[in-house]
Amino acid sequence: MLYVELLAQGLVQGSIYALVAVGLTLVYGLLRILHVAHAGLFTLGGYVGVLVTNATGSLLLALLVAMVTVGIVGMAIYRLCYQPILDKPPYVALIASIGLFIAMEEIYRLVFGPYGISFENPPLQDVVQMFGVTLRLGEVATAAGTLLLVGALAVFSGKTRFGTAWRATVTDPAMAESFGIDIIKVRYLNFFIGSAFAASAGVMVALLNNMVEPTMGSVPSYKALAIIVLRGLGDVRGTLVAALALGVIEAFGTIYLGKFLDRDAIAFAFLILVLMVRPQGLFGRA
Amino acid sequence: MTMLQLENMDCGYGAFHAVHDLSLTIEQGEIFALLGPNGAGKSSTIMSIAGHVQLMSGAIRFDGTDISSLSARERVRLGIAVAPEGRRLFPDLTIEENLTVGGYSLSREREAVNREIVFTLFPRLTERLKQPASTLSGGEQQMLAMGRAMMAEPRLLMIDEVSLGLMPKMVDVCYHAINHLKSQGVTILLVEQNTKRALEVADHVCVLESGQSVWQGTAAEAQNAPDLIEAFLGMAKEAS
Amino acid sequence: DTVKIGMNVPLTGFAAADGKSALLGAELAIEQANAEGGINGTQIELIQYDDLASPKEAVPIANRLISQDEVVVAISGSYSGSTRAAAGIFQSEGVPYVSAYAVHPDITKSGDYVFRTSFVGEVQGRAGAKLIGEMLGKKRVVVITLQNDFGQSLAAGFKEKAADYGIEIISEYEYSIKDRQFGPIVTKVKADQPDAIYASGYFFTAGPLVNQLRSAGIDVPVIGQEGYDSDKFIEIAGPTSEGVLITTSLDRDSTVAETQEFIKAFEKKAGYNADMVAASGHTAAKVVIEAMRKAGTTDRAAIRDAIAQTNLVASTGTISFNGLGEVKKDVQIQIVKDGAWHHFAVIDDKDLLAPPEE
Amino acid sequence: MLGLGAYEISVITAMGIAVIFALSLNLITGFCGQISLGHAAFYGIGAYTSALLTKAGFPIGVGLLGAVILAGLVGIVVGFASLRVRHDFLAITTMGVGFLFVGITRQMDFVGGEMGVSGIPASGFGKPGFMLFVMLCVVLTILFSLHLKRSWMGYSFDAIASDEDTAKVIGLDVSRYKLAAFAMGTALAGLAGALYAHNVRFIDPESFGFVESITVLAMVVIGGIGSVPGVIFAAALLSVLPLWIQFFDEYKLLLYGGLLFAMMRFSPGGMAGLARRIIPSKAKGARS
Amino acid sequence: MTMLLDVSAVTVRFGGVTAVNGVSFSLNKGELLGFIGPNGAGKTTMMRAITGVVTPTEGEIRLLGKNLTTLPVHQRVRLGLGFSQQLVKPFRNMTVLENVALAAGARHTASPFSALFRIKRDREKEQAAQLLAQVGIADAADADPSNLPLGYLKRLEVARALALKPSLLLLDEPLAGLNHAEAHKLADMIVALNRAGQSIILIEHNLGEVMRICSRLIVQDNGNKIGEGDPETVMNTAVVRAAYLGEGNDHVAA
Ligand SMILES: Nc1ncnc2c1ncn2[C@@H]1O[C@H](COP(=O)(O)OP(=O)(O)OP(=O)(O)O)[C@@H](O)[C@H]1O
Ligand SMILES: Nc1ncnc2c1ncn2[C@@H]1O[C@H](COP(=O)(O)OP(=O)(O)OP(=O)(O)O)[C@@H](O)[C@H]1O
Ligand SMILES: [Mg+2]
Ligand SMILES: [Mg+2]
Repeated sequence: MLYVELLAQGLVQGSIYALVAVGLTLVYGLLRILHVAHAGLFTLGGYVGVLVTNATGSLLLALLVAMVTVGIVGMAIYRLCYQPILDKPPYVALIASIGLFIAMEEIYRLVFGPYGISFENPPLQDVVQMFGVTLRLGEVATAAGTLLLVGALAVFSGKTRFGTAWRATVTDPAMAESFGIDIIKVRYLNFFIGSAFAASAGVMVALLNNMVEPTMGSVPSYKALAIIVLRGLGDVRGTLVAALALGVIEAFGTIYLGKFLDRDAIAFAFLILVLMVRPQGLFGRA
Repeated sequence: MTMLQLENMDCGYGAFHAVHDLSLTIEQGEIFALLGPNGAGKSSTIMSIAGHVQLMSGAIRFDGTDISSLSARERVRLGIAVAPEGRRLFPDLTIEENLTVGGYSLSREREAVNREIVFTLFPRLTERLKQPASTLSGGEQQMLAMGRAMMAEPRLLMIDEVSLGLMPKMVDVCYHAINHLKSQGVTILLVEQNTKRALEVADHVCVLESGQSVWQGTAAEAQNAPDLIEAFLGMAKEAS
Repeated sequence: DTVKIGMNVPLTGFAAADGKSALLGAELAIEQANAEGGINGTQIELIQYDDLASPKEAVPIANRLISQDEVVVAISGSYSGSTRAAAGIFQSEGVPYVSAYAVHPDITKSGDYVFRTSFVGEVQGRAGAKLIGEMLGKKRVVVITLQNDFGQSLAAGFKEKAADYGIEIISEYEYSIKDRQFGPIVTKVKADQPDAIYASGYFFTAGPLVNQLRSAGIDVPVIGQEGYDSDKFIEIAGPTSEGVLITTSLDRDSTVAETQEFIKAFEKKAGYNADMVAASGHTAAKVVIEAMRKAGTTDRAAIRDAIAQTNLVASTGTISFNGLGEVKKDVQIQIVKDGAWHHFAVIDDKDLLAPPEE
Repeated sequence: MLGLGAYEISVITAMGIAVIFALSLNLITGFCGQISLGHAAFYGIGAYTSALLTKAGFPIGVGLLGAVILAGLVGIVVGFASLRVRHDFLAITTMGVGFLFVGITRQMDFVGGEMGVSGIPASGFGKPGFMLFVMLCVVLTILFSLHLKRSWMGYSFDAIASDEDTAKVIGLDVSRYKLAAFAMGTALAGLAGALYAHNVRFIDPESFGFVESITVLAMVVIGGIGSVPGVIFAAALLSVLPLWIQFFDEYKLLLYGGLLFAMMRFSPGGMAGLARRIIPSKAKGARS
Repeated sequence: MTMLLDVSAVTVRFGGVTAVNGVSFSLNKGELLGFIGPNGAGKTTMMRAITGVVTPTEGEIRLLGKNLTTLPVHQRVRLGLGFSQQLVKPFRNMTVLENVALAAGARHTASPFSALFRIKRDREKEQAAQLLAQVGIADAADADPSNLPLGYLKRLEVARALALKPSLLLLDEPLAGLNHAEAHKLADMIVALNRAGQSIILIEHNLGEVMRICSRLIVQDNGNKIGEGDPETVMNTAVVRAAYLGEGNDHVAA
């Protein structure tokens, strides 16, 4: 029973990682940018979610507003920050992204205060019993929402012509354009979807913690980087599986290995182990 | 009827001019060959027409309208497609997916029709539908590059280095495909190192050297101008 | 002409929230003192630098305060790492240095010029053991420890005295300061079925932790420490914060005029309710001001001696120091009742609370 | 001494240490093209080694030597990882190494655990003396970097940084070169870490975390990856920037982040690239 | 005559595709061997098996009697293999001259340790300049390879391979992308090299040049060796003509 509950907890945590990592995968896949500032968008999603819920009382509306506004901010970041340096080596964008992330955190601190903000009436706090496991409604919603969003995206990217166009844009944007693919649109849409996903994760974390802080993006920022590498050059589904796996490993790890390694170290020990055995990642081609 | 007209075109990279003051006219439905030694600017000319190399001055007219301000994507919608130098396939995509991208600007129905045409011309491709393009042999890649360009149903098809890396039989296959396209009314601009072969199929020829046009005329005239061939194309008499 | 007090405090980065409170607390003490005529007629000036709570930054800052700004004394409104690094420099240059709320045990070991106005972790840990084992009478306890110097020293103190109060520690878990999701730990604690939970943390970790423990149906007492001590904790944990007990230094229901005045004045200055860090910043500043007044000179050695002799009523209680420079004061126990911190009890057991002498 | 106050001395010392640290990463990332997001781990290994050795009574020379050796040895082990994974995968793997270092030191009581190590002996040269010693190390590190860049090793690194597979085709034992880069770079980071330990005299795991790894990478990239003068300048500047912009108060970190971003956005070649644009005549002859 | 290279029963499979199927051949010192075959016949794959980029599923490869089959690429190069690849890959952070000079300095770079203590590279630069002149791209010595046309890069590859002073030089389609005159010139250069004692395997589709310069041919089709011998005889066998020139069963749609 304990194991089942731990598994459930791991899956909930893994869902959050998945939502953040999927967006990062999209950006990394398309532009080979380690988009650390993605975590800043996650935080922004949390802030918008809490503020709108507090103002209107509707969590669903807040989620929608957060996804749309953050999606737009994501597109703006692409346009203003990354587009001009796309042809530069990857570490240029990496450092730019880190600088951006630091600046974003500081802006949140200056605008929303250093203590963070909480829901006035935290929604979805009820407890439900499912298959003998006790979960908060918020946790159930998180897991279900993730499956829905990521599942939809997996179908969209795997089964559609747009998905193929997206992958063509990945390796040779100029040629893709030469066959009628609107690469500008692909990139904007890419950032919109990725950022909106991060925002939804931010709202869900806000819900689970009843708190949004300026620095809450730091953990997802590097965990998500680990996940997109774990998954190798697979697809959206691969990211989901890797994220859930990491969530579960952390859940068991904190209980049974917590004395030797902290949570981050457990996650990265797992990552290194996998990469040493399979340098191309869990699902990558040799 | 004139399909493509370059007027005093200059194009290049950054401050470097790869092509100077090039003017030429390509008629609807003909095969036009662009010849010249390495570094003459043939590829640059093609990529400039496709919208990838920066135009510095002059104009590119397609069907009489200046397209120099259009993006590469808009040009393919007008019916200009390219099988570029180095093939530039999408390496992680399979043969099938590369063709899908080729027909991206068309409806699914047209895409399916074109796919059949490509498969008839290059049956070899059907054997390896799920193989990533990066693992194809050189010749297979060339077929795919041509097939991909044909998927776009171009009115003007530009092919850079048609026979590069192809065995004689494959060269025949490719030229057969080119003739087939011509019979369908497609205009073709090709770059070729195999001068003899090019002169056999082409209607008009332009010889470039160091970024400048040094000779233009019909293929027949070119074949009868041994000086020209000696001087710029280096086609020795005994070479086959 | 003014008398200068130096301060290193994190104003940006992850520790900025605490840094801000500590700075406002210290500023308040100085404003109050200046209104009363400063130090024997001379106004006091506070010179503060942002140390990002990083030891690396603290070293040049300490040197700058001493050699360029020529401060007479200094206080730390920062965390352990930077305070520990700066303490060595203040000690070697002979400048009195008072730490407001950093918990690392080695800080005062830097030497005789370094003092601390807050409890070392061990002392609070021991008080927690007494609270659970004796005052609440709970015996089967789960310990949840924050992985940093604060959590580690609290746990050490708690374990040291646990047996004395008949407490059995049935299991122990650790978490990192970045964690907000405690699902796995909560699940395991539920299976452990303890009588009480001793959990170290700060309001931003403890808020989610308590909320998640309660949501999972665990309703045994949760005992925390001064890290919880902020209205923010109640805001985050919401109604589930009711009944949580902490050991701390600020008694909001105190009848002592000094404490009540501070609480009111701070709220007026800062625009939010006082917390433990704010009170600690205020206390540390007040200690050095009083000592300067008493010493009546800017001679640093004399001021050091005066600090060592401190016997002062401050917002966090009656302050005096032992030979090592550790504070001697009572431990306040606060409880969340009706959405606010309130008095629950005081522990004044001198032996139990005796800070380390070396 | 030298007319410098204690503050200036501590600033110069900190700058010097940062320069050594940044140049050490420049060997790996700048010269050999192997990106690392966990370089602070080796800085930490050096710091802990020297701190513990000197606390145990060994002279500082032994401490520094031990730091260099141990950091270099662990560096070789991590270098083996670089033989398995490449590019961004390597970046994330090294990032993982950084987290493992912090996670493990936190839980190891004999190196102080969460409490870190305090009371680390000072150098014994006095503050000005220590500053001069650090400067000596800086000069030696710079000379070594410059020499390396001109040597056949640096030449080979250029090839490996450009295209590993082709480097093999011209007969380079890419694995050994990469290991050499890791060994040298991490050993130097160990030296920098040891100097840090004796300067700050208190170390804890957090001081060698992800943020520190990012900071040093930022120094290298902002300086202009592979450019020795650029990296020196960037390291000196960025290491003291937070102190110099104190008057920006609350906005300090915002400004810092903004600067990192703006530098990359508007001068992707870093300071070296910027300098090259301003003084174009210097463009050639950067190599050879 | 000494046997330089001995390939015995080499098979290479990629998943379901058998790119090379039990091919054996050998090469004597001083030979210029043409390796031809239709597109997709497995020529490049065979060459990769020799150079060590792919590992044969079965079979053995020996150079001067030494078994290469399990050695990494760089060791094979040190043992005397030099090759120019079908897809050109210059070092883009160096000039053309530096690309070649680095290869010419192979003795300095054998071990990282000794490489650290050597600086002078004048001699290597001189050699590189000579080689560039030899392949006819001396004018591009100081150019950035990224800005060069394919024809130049092809020759850069050859020059870089020659700089290693290999005992066996493998060339994968060096003439592709060159016009007749240039191809002719480069082919002449290959012959000159061979006359000077260089052993060479040449993969090439330019049959005219191959027939002109090679002393012996091997024909591969669909992974199998289908012909071997002097050019005239080989090209006249029916099976070769069918596979290579498309005579007989022409399956091209009319
Ligand atoms: N990306 C580039 N950047 C800068 N210069 C370039 C670039 N590509 C080509 N050039 C230069 O432009 C000129 C013309 O090159 P182009 O590739 O058009 O010649 P080409 O006739 O196609 O030659 P080839 O037969 O070798 O393919 C050459 O001098 C070449 O160096
Ligand atoms: N990694 C791989 N995975 C699957 N198939 C492969 C792989 N590499 C090569 N092949 C296949 O093996 C066959 C032989 O390829 P190879 O490149 O050796 O041919 P080639 O003789 O050099 O042809 P060309 O003259 O066209 O260059 C081809 O059909 C190719 O598609
Ligand atoms: Mg070309
Ligand atoms: Mg081939």
